[in-house]
Amino acid sequence: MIPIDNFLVLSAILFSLGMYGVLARRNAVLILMSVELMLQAVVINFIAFAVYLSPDAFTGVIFAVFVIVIAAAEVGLALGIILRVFRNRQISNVDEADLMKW
Amino acid sequence: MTYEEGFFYVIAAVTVIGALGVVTAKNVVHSALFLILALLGVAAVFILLASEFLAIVQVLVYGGAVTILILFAMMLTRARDVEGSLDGPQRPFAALAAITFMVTTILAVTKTEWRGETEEATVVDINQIGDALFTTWSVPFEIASLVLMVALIGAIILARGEEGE
Amino acid sequence: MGMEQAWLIPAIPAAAFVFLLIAGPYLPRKGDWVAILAIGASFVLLFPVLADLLDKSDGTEYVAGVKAWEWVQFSDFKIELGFYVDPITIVMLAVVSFVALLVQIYSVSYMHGDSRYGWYFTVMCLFAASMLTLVLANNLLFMYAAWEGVGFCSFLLIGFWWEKRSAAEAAKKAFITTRIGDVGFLIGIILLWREAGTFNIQEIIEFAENGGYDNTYLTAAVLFLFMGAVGKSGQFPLHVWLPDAMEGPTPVSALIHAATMVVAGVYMVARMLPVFEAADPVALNIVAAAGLTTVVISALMGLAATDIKRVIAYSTLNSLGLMFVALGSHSVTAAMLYLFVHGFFKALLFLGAGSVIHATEKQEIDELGGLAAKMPITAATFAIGTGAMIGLIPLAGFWAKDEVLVVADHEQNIAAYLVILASLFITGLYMSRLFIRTFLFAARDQHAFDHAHEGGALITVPLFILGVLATIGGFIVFDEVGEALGFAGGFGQFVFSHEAEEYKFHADTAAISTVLAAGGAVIGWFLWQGRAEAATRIRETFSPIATVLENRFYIDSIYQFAIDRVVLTLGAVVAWFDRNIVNDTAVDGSAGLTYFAGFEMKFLETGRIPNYALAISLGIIVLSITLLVTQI
Amino acid sequence: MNTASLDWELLAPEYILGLWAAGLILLDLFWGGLGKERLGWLAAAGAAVAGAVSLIWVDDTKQFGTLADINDYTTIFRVFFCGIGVFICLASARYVRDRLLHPGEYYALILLAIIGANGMVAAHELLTAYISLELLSFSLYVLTSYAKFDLRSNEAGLKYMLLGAFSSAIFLYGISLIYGATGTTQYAGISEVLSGDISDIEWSVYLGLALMIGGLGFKVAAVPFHMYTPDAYEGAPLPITGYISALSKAAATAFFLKLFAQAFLPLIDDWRYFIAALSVATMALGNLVAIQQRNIKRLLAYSSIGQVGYLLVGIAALSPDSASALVLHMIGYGITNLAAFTCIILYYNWTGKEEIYEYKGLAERAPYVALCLTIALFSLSGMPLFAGFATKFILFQAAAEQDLLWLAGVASFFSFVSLYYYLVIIREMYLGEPEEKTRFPTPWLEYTALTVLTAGVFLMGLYPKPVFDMVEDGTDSIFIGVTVDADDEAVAQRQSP
Amino acid sequence: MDIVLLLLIAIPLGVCPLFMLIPAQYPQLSRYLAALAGGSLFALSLLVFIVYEFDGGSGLRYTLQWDWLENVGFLRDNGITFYLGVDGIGAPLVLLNGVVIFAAVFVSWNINYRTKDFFVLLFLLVSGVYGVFISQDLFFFFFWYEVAVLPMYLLIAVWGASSQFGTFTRTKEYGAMKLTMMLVAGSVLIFIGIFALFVETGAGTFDMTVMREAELDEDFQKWCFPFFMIGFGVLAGMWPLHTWSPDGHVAAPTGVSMLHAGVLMKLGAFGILRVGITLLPEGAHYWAPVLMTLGVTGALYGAVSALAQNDLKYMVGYSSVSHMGYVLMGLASMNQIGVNGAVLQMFAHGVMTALMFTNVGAVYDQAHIRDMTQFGGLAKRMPRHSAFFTIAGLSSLGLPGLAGFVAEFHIFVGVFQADYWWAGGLGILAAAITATYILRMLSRAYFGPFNEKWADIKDMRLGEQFAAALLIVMIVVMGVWPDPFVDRISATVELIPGISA
Repeated sequence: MIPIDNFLVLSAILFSLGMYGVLARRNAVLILMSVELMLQAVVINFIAFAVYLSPDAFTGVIFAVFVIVIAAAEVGLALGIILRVFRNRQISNVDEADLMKW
Repeated sequence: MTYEEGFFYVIAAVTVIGALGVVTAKNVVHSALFLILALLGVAAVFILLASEFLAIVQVLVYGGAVTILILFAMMLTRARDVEGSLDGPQRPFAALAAITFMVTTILAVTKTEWRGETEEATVVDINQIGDALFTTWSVPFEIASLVLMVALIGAIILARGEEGE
Repeated sequence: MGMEQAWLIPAIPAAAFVFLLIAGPYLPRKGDWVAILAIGASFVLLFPVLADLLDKSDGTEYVAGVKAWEWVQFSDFKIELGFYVDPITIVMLAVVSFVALLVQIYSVSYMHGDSRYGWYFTVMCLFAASMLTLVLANNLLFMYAAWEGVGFCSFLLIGFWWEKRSAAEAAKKAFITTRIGDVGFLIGIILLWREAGTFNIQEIIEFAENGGYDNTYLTAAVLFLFMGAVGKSGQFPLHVWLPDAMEGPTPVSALIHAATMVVAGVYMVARMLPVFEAADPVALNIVAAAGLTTVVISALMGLAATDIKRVIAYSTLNSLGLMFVALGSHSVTAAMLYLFVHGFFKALLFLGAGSVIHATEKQEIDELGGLAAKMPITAATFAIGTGAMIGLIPLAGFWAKDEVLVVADHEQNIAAYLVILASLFITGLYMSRLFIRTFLFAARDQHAFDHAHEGGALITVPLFILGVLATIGGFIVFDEVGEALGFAGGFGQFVFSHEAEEYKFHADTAAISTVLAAGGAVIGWFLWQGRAEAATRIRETFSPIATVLENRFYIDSIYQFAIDRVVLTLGAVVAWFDRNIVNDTAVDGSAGLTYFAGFEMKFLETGRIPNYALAISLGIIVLSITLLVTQI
Repeated sequence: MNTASLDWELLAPEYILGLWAAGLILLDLFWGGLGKERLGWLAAAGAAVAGAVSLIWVDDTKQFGTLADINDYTTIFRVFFCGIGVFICLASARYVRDRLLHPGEYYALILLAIIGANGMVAAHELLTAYISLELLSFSLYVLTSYAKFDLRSNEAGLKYMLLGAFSSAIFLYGISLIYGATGTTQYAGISEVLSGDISDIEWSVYLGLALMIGGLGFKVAAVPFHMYTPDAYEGAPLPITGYISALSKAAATAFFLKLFAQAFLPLIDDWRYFIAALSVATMALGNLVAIQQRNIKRLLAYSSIGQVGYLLVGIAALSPDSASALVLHMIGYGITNLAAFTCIILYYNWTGKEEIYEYKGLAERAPYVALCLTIALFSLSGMPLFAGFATKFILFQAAAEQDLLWLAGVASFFSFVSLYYYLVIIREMYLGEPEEKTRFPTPWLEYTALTVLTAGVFLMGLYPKPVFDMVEDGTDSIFIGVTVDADDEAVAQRQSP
Repeated sequence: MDIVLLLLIAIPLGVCPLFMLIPAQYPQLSRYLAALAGGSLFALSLLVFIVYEFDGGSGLRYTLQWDWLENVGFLRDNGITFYLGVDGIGAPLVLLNGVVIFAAVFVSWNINYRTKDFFVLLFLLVSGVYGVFISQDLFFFFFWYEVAVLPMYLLIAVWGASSQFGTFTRTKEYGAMKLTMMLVAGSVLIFIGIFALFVETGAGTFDMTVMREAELDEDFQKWCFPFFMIGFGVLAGMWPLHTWSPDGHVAAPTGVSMLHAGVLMKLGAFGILRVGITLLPEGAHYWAPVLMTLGVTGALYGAVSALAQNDLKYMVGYSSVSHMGYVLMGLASMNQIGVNGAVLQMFAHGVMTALMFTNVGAVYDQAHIRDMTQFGGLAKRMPRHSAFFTIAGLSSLGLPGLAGFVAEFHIFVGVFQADYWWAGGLGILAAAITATYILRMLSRAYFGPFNEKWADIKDMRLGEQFAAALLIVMIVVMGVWPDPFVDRISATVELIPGISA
């Protein structure tokens, strides 16, 4: 009943918002959260395609599962690194982490 | 507008508001709370897509583990205490880039005539998914487990304090 | 032994050169005897060759002897090492080998004790070889090679005492000046080759006479050839090197810068005269004009020169000018006759001057005087030489000059004739001055005078021989003399360009020239007798003119200026341009630009994650939009 | 389908690597007396064993389920990646002993990264490829920030990680669009769809393609997706810098190549010039900015960006000929790069210095290392006798064959520019006055490894025929059945194993 | 005899590892080994030159062809072969290389700093040069071409010397870097040319003997030829891309300058001939006037620049630019005589410029300056040195009987034959200017009163004298008896398409 386009547009909006977040935010954790939003958009896409277009193969759903897994792992690892940086330098704003440049 | 459609718009609106909140809130904790909202919204979208299983996974993994992890991290990095704006100086460019990208993408997905589009979301049998994960997709599954292991090792090694620290 | 073997004549000194170069320092007397023997052998070999030539000829037409080896050959391009003998060659060979022999003998005494005694004879051998090759060469390229060879020897010998700055500079000047003429010579050779497809002189002459060349083309080509002659024979405007060349040892001046090398230009034009004639008449007019100009300016400059050798050098220029006038008047005979006798009396003058220098170690005539008392033989022979140069009858010079005057009268307009006559007078003037100031009246430098003495036999005997030849050499113009010597007739029947010439005595011409020349000498006597008060007064009266003359018409100065200010400045400008524009601006500049681009670009890398992410986003946005726009 | 029908033994090398990694962690945990160095050698042995086992499938063509091929292409890269692992482990041994904590995990991660790299190359399906790519990336994120107390290492890890996540989201979005448009994640299936009329789905296809190029561009470090590279290289522990530049780059390029050769070849006329443009930008920026660098790791980072530009030339000119040339160049580049990094690691182990001016007088103090580094740098700049010349020549010629002469020209030009900054290093080594004259001690194991690598550089430069023949077998196998006129039978055959 | 060409490459490459095995504390051993290797190279080169005989066909002798890569990638049968062979043009140049390396070894006898490393690089350079002269495969031609450039940077930067010229300084690093970068920049163009050429011939092989059979489109030839002309032109010192040459020579140690000006610059001209003109004859015809103009400009410009130099090496460096200008003129004449002359000039300039650098090195080693105005009358204390220098100078200014004349003469004749009147005239004028700067130098530094400042200067070392004598023998032999050279060269030149008789 709901056309697939609705989901895809929602996903596009989510993805773009995530992208905005990554570009605009300067706190590392917030950037990570924005990336999560982008991944959510990807998952929506995959599921929508799977259930609307090729339900017999459902590769999309499998993909979605894996994306969620990877996303979770990503958060874990990223937070580890963020924490490390914070412990070493007491910063959590990424634009202060510019020891290396040029 | 059908009933379902109306329902979708509501959920979509909630999700988008959540997402907007994540990227615009002036307070990190608010951001995190908005994230929960957005994630729940997405979970609801999954239900609309007839994937209840994934919705549950979503709620458990994200709504539970990930957000709590994030909140912990915020606490540990004392993110709230950081002075100044949460947004960097390139926000206008970011907005411009995001809007351009959004327009492009929306245009692209709506212009596309999807092949074999069904009227309605088809329910994918959860047993099939389970089967497939352990047969056809067993190798990715194993690799995913390795990815998790790597993340685990990495997080532990990096985050844990060493002697003398 | 015959004309076929004429190649031996230069080959022997060449072999001697190589031998001396390697073994010279280890030989007794540094090997001077090797050099003398070699050139002596060349001289002796001349006779069988001459005999062969006369044998094979009928007295009106001379058969040429040819011998050639291939040097370079591919496709239809051929360069030969070829030898060619004809009467002109023989005359030239005789002068060269004979004067060279005498000069070598003279040098044994003159150069005695010099630190580079052996080297002197080594180079003299090389010179003899090159000069004889030049004479015998059957093709222009081979001639050019020898031409450069003698130029190089001249360079070495002018700069023989290179520790003297002036000698080193003079050597450089001589080489470079003649080299400028050689540029034209080489261009001329190539131009002639380009149409004829050969370097062989006889073939080129034939080709030219058959009208193979375009007239303008040929004129240009021969004028380029003539440039070579101008440089080598010191014609205006490339005459400047010859007076300076007197920095070399005097025997060298006698041999190279009087008797042989400097007349190579005359010889070359004489050989090529048919080609010149085939070209537009303007070509030979230019030859004559160059000769005339040289005659005039050299005579005037000779008036002002005070160095004994330089005065003689100017007289050489004068003589060379006359030879070119003769050639410009289509007369090989006159030119070659003058060349022949000039070789003797000019060598005599130089060797005499050498004797004076050897005895007094002075060269400035103002510091000499009265030497006749101390050096009678030198004085006597020098007087003969002077007379021959002035053209007093019956000395050798007279007959030759007479010939030139006749042909000039015949071929050139009256102005040219008058100019030559005027030059005779001036020659009489300055040559008598030379003799008077050197040998007569009171010595001006008593110390030098006291030490002066006649040289040994090695010096006086060559003087004596040359003196005799300078006296009687001119008589070969007479048929009787020629027949007596075994020739078909007089000089004119042996050496000629178109048809044999019978000598005719032109009484009017002879009278005018004799009067003028003798008049010059007599006036000279009055001017420079005693303490030369008359001359000094004249000098003061016409001091601006004298200054001009003493400065050699400022030609050298102008050249010097051109070299210092124009050529070297051009060099400096080009070098500056190369360093600052081509290198520092263009090459380093483009390198710098690249470097700068990198410098600017590196600031893209800000070190901040949001910037990096923005770059990625922009990347995909641009990529997506262009891909979509261009492909859909 | 059930698991028994899968040929698990085809994945033996990966299992060996995985188990070996686990073993290393346990060994480190329970037998601390083993010594950090020996652990490195053990890890190297593990990689070597895995590489050796891979050789079983030489000249074989097998399918692993619907996910991966085990064919010559895979084998070549398995061996190559394992080889990289061997040399990095050997080169790491002293470095890890002196400067890092937790060696067991370090080496385990190195081995796990190889699994990821293998997976990327072997997969003929996007999901597997993606997961493998994440495995590789995650391992490298951790390894990059492994020097816990080194601020630059942390920062590098942070940048690498966040941007990596961002780019993988973009990549995934691209995959999802392609998946939506074609209905499959199999390369062959995508290719089949794309060879037909795609006017209905072209919007999504092109957008998806652009996003995938962006994502892959990040992994290979193509401009403008390269920004993290210099920082990650500079910050990472030295052996890991070498590892990233060799392994990650090679794996991503091989994946790029296989994906575009098998899935997107039908659209080659559409994307060729975009890749070419990326290539030009990459070469230009990498080489020009490298001139400005003062830190040798950062310089090599930019130089590796420049090198990516050359690799992209091969992809822009995609054809069986240029694919083999590309792989040949990649292998030559990898070996050369390893040699260079081994030298730099050796010097760092001795002195702890990594600024270029600090290399002064190396030729006095360690002539052999200076020589090898010189050879490696000359090879990188494309000088003959060494790998760089022959492989670059063949690669660029292959591009010219595909009507990309201008691109080959641009590439040649920038490879000329690159010579400058390599010469600057060489100048320091040979012209600088050393601070002290003493010779450094000779670590034989590292010297042996260096010798082997240098010999490899010469071999690739002087007689690349054996390698080239093998590489061509490999690249031929990725082109089977996937041409612009897709051979339906072959595609069908591949889809139903 | 079949392996003689292989040996020419194998010996210099083979001694490199041998040098490395010699412990650094025995530099004398390195020198002996270098002398041995140089001597055997000289002997082999002489052998190749002497026994070479044009025997019809392509004139290639002692060929050796090994497959290197074939039927792989874009390559077909005989795709890239290790194809050696010497023809009439290659033979004299092989000899040239043999002579110059042999001489250079002796001149480099007094290198004390890292002796063995020096010889390793020197022989690497030599192997590259040999490779270019005898490779018949375009890939390997270029391969060796780059090998020859490869060691230059270190040779100059490590063993060279920086100079201060009052108003400006030229460091050895600068000279070395500029030289290397400019030469490699030229290679970029050659690279592109080769890519295009290979694609256009479509034969799937780099074998030049096959490639020259291909009938190439005229438009293609027209746009492709400049890549080779300029690319190789850089190494040939073509104006205005010559500036690496004087600065490079000033910075380089003597032995390297010798090889560099003596043989390396010839590679450029050889490349234009072997690749550009042979494979793209119509293109060459089209561009010949441009090449001629650049050649003449270089000849005059180099000569005039040399006139203003006080530094001996700069003077010799600019004279090289000038003389290489003649070579380009000869090539641009596109007729047999001119091209013959160009090859002869390559040989002649090679030996005489090597001789000049030997001499400059001999005086610089003792005086540590090269400013000719600071000397004076050196001939007094260094008679042999002065004689050698004079001979080199005379050959340079084209004195008959020495090598330079034979070559220049052919070139001028060829140029006139090709109707470039102005070029021929200006070229001959440049020869006169050459005389001017050579004599200026001799007169300033060697003649005139002796400058007592150099009272304890000595004549050349014995090794240098030997080297100089060797080179002079070559100069004189070619000057007096050019037939063996002309024979070999002309037969091959005749076969080059586009060269008129």
